[in-house]
Amino acid sequence: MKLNLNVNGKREEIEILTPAPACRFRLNGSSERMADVTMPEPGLYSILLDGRSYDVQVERAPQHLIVVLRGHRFEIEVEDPRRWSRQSARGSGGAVETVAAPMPGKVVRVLVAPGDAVEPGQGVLVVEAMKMQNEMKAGRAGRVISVTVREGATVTAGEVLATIGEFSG
Amino acid sequence: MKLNLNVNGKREEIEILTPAPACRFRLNGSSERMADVTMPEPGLYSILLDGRSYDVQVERAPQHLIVVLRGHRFEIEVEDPRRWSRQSARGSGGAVETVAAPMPGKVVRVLVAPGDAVEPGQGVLVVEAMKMQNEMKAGRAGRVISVTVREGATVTAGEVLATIGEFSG
Amino acid sequence: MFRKVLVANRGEIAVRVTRTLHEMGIGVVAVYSDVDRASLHVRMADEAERLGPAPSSESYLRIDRILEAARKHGAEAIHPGYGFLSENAEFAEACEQAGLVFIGPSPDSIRALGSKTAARENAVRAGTPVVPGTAGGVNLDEARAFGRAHGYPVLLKAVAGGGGKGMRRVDREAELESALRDASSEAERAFRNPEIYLEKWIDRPRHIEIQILGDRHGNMVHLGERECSIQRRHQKVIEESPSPLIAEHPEMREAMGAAAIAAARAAGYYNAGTVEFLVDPGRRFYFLEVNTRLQVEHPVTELVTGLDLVRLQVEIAAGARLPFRQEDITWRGSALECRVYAEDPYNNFLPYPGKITRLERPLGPGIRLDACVYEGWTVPMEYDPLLAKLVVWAGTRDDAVARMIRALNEYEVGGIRTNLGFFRQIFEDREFRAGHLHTAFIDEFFARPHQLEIPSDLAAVAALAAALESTAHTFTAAPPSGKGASRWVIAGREELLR
Amino acid sequence: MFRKVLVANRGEIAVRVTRTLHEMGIGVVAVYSDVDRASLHVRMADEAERLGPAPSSESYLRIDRILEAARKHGAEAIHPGYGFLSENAEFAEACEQAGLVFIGPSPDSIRALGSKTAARENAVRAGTPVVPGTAGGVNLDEARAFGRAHGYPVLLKAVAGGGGKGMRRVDREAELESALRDASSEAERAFRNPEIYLEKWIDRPRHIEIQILGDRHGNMVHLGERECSIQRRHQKVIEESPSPLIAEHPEMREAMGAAAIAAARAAGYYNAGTVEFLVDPGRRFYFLEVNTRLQVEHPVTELVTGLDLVRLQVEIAAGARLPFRQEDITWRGSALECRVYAEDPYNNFLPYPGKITRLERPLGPGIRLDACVYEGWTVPMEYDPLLAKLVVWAGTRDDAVARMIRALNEYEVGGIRTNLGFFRQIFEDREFRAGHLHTAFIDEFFARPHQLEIPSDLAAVAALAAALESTAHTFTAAPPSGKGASRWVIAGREELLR
Repeated sequence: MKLNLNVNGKREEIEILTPAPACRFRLNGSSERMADVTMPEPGLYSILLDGRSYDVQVERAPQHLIVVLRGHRFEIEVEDPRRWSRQSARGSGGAVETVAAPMPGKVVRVLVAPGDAVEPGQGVLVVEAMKMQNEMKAGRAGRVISVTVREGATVTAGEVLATIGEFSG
Repeated sequence: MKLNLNVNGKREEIEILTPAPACRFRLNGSSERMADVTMPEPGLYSILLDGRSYDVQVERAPQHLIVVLRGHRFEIEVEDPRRWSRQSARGSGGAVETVAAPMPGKVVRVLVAPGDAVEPGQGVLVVEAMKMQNEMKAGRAGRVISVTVREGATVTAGEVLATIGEFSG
Repeated sequence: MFRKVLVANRGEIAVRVTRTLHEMGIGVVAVYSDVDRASLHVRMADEAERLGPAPSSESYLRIDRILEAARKHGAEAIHPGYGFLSENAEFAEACEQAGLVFIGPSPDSIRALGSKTAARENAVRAGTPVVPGTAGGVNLDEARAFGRAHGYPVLLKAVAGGGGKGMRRVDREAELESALRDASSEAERAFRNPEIYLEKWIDRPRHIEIQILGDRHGNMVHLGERECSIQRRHQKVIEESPSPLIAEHPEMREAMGAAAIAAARAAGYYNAGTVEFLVDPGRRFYFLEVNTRLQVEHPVTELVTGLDLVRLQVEIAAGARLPFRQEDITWRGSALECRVYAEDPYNNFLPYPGKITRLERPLGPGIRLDACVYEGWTVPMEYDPLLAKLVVWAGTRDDAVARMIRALNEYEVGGIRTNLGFFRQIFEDREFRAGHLHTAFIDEFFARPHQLEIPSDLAAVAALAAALESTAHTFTAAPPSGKGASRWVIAGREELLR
Repeated sequence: MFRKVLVANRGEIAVRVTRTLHEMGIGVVAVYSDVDRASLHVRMADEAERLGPAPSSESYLRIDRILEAARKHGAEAIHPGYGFLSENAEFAEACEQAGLVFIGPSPDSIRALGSKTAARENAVRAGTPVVPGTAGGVNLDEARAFGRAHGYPVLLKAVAGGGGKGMRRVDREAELESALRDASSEAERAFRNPEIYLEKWIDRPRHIEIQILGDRHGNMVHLGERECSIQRRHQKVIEESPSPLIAEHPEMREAMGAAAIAAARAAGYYNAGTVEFLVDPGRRFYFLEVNTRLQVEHPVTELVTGLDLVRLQVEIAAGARLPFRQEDITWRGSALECRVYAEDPYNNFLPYPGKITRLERPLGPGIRLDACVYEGWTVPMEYDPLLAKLVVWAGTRDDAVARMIRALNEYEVGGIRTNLGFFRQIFEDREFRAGHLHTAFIDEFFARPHQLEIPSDLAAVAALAAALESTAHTFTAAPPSGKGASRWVIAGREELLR
């Protein structure tokens, strides 16, 4: 079975030839390799490859897998037909700047309203978590298109809070 | 809902009046009590009762629940219609002595055969686990009725290995 | 000795205090807010009482509710931990009026030292050198005046402050107004006191503090120093004892210890306390402030001195005399502490609360873990994101650093982001290993180029694990197609994980 | 220093050795049998090699396979841990012939001391008092003769022995034959040497041992004593340092330390070793045997001396000189160790292997946990049932005992039986707290009446938890009625665990 992976932004192709425990696989069409794989706990893989021992932790995030081994963290997207749509749906909003929450928390202050003109670096809103306040600033000059949250709202990391567009004169 | 429990061999009746988190219940028909119950992890209960805090671990064994709190271990059977048959099925074998494995392990030696006469304290078979050998001895004089395992067999704790009956002359 | 003590705190410090109380055979009453009902300090306590909703102002800062809980449960004394009400003189006073022993210094000492400006005056009287600064809280004009008189940068600090809350560095007058406003509102929220004062900025100072301990009979000793120069956002993240600087200049320990005891005595201090100093590149030390409570980083002192500071706090509060004199205190080896936070160090250390889906803890020789987390626990977003303190001891600083790296490699927290990986980088850093520490260390660390190239075999293994995991499970990811999915899962598992 | 070391062992000791090697920056090669593929020592290692099937004779005792693994992985040295091949002179010799450093004493020292009878002769030559016994391995007639000459009880011991394997107390001649047969076959299985010798039985002795450490340049020190009198089935379960007896009679430490060094020097000993003594009620000590390897209970010595014995072993094996002299060794505080076994203490301590369904570990001040278990791991039935060593340190023995009880109360292992609850009883025991220890302590403990009455509120809470759990889940218990069941589960949950 062949899978296309996106490993920390780099595209890789992996082909699994035989299942665990004696797992034969091929990476990016290179020569075949054999790994001894066992799963001591769900989400935890003990992998022996070329005599080396790797304890690998795999965690599922909404868009990708987080793989941690030997203190290194990999974000890996496994490309999956049923995801293509979502893939394309994502991506930059072109000329529109989105102001997203950098962390899970609570919106304590909204400093702008739709239609306001903003300067680069001007405060848009303030998110607080664990007594730590963080002011989201506009990255560009423009006009506020939308503010999608109100004060007191609880937001998750990456959630879009406001959008800023070009001056339409 | 009413349940009959067998707590370390003692019969108790418990009636649950309202569900967690604010759990009202009555024990053995005594006056109603209120417990604040939350389940931090599966099989783990944090219970506040009369202002006291109890961290309770519940584990499922084939025949009963093992409940551990504050270092005390309770074996609790919850009586359940669908179990009655099994209940009655168990129990002592009357005049017949059963020799059961005291621990999970491996049968390394069988010292008697069906039909053999045995003295009290005579070795019947030897079970080994973790390099530790344990000789099962006959508790009474009699004749070996059956030996249900052979050398090399892996046995679980409590498994019947042999039975000894009265001399039938 | 007390039969029952209420711990007026949460998180790792409530757990740590509970442990010593249990070892002393003292019953423990925990208090909790709604989001802490299933938190470890409640689960470990003998008794527990709800304070109120999540916000501190409605729970852990509610003096009335805490005293009511103590009365209801028959507690004889209250341990305040750190933060929350631990340095609140009104609380200490209210405890004593309610007939409860406050495990800490007297309300008067807290007043004399708790306010940074009052503490400065006290230190000056005691003959301890201080950093130039304003006499007290200032308005914008006074701030401007100070800046013009002493030049920039200046440092804004909360009069009632601690832990970097309400602290701001200001590099030019233009930034003064907004910085003052933000610092003031942050101070208001954190300490319910908006007052801000100014200090001259000392460049690349070391933060070195002295642990003091006094009984109610006039005896006082110091337990040596802790160096806490590794800070982010004015908050300590790595602490150690001994200080690498003082290890090279042992005479400084006596000098700073004597200065610390003098400043504390001048305020009639007793119980455990910490006198903080800044040390400039010329090794001159300046009084900074006094923390009139147990310090987050107290374990490094416990590991090198072999003492249990919480036990001593409780015994002192119960009226005992110090069981030793200064000459009985000895220091062995080297201890390091990492403050493990739920935060993303590669995104400005922003907090990252959430549910802990997986937990692997470091164990073995020389490791101490003071934590409040367990698998399945959700880190509340309402409080400080400190998850655990990872502390190691070894015979030498080099061995302690090696041990800390080993421990960090064994430590995994899944489901949220933490600063564990960042700590690994710091301990590998040549400057850190050389003991060249100062409070701007982390900023300069990030300024240096760090290309961590990942061994290609790791990438290959990661890809393999991801492929196996996704093939075994992805089909469950799609919520709707439930039934069919589960069959796929089993198929996938059987195929790839026989 | 070595770049790569193979650890020829499994379980907690392989994990413990791996930790220090990692701290030293040395690559670790693990070896494993089929049932240990997912064991922690393999998961933690940098490299790993399969030895063979589960039985030790086909895996951890296979000298050829281990040397092959070392060659294949380019290891420069081998750490044998304890047990298995650690006291096998042929193995040490084979390592050196293969150009690998054996981290331990020379093959000649192992021969001179590994055999208990040779060790006795050596001790006699060194002027160390010994317990009366046979000159070497005996047959039944010789055994009978010794019994008649010295009277009963007598003690049977494996010539190649250790850890109580092949050891039997015999109270009368009638039992001699079967005891000799069982002991001999047990010794054969454990050490591949069936030889058994006899010793006079000393009543209610203390077991006190001296840790020694020597380099290859003729320097040797002792690191004080460990008392290991609390034993079941001739196997230590609780160890401590200092010994409560020697704490009262400090002069004994010097005397026993000198005797230990004399016996070891007489055998040209180097690296770490332990000289075991019996101490009779009159405080006379008798040489028992020498363990020519790291001891299970070495952590208590590490905690009071502040040394890392594994690091020192490796450095000595690499040719280093001892970094200290006898007068540099200091002892601080008190350390206790519990050997946590998968066994049922209330059923003759019979082993109880199985799958670990749940694990709560003790943490916080003064706790050290050397373990090889994790949640989801299945304890194999083929090996020693040691799961973990729980070690605590505190300033005094009383505080250490209180800390150990606290730690035991935090420790839960679900899915199997362990001796944790039994340890709680021992540490609560007045005799133990008074330090009245001897090797028959546990037998006499069980002889004393213990009615632990359970507080009624605990029973009520247990009943409530059981009711909630069963109502939430019982319906899943019945395997066949799958579909319908799950609906019931949800119903039950919703009803009782909203």
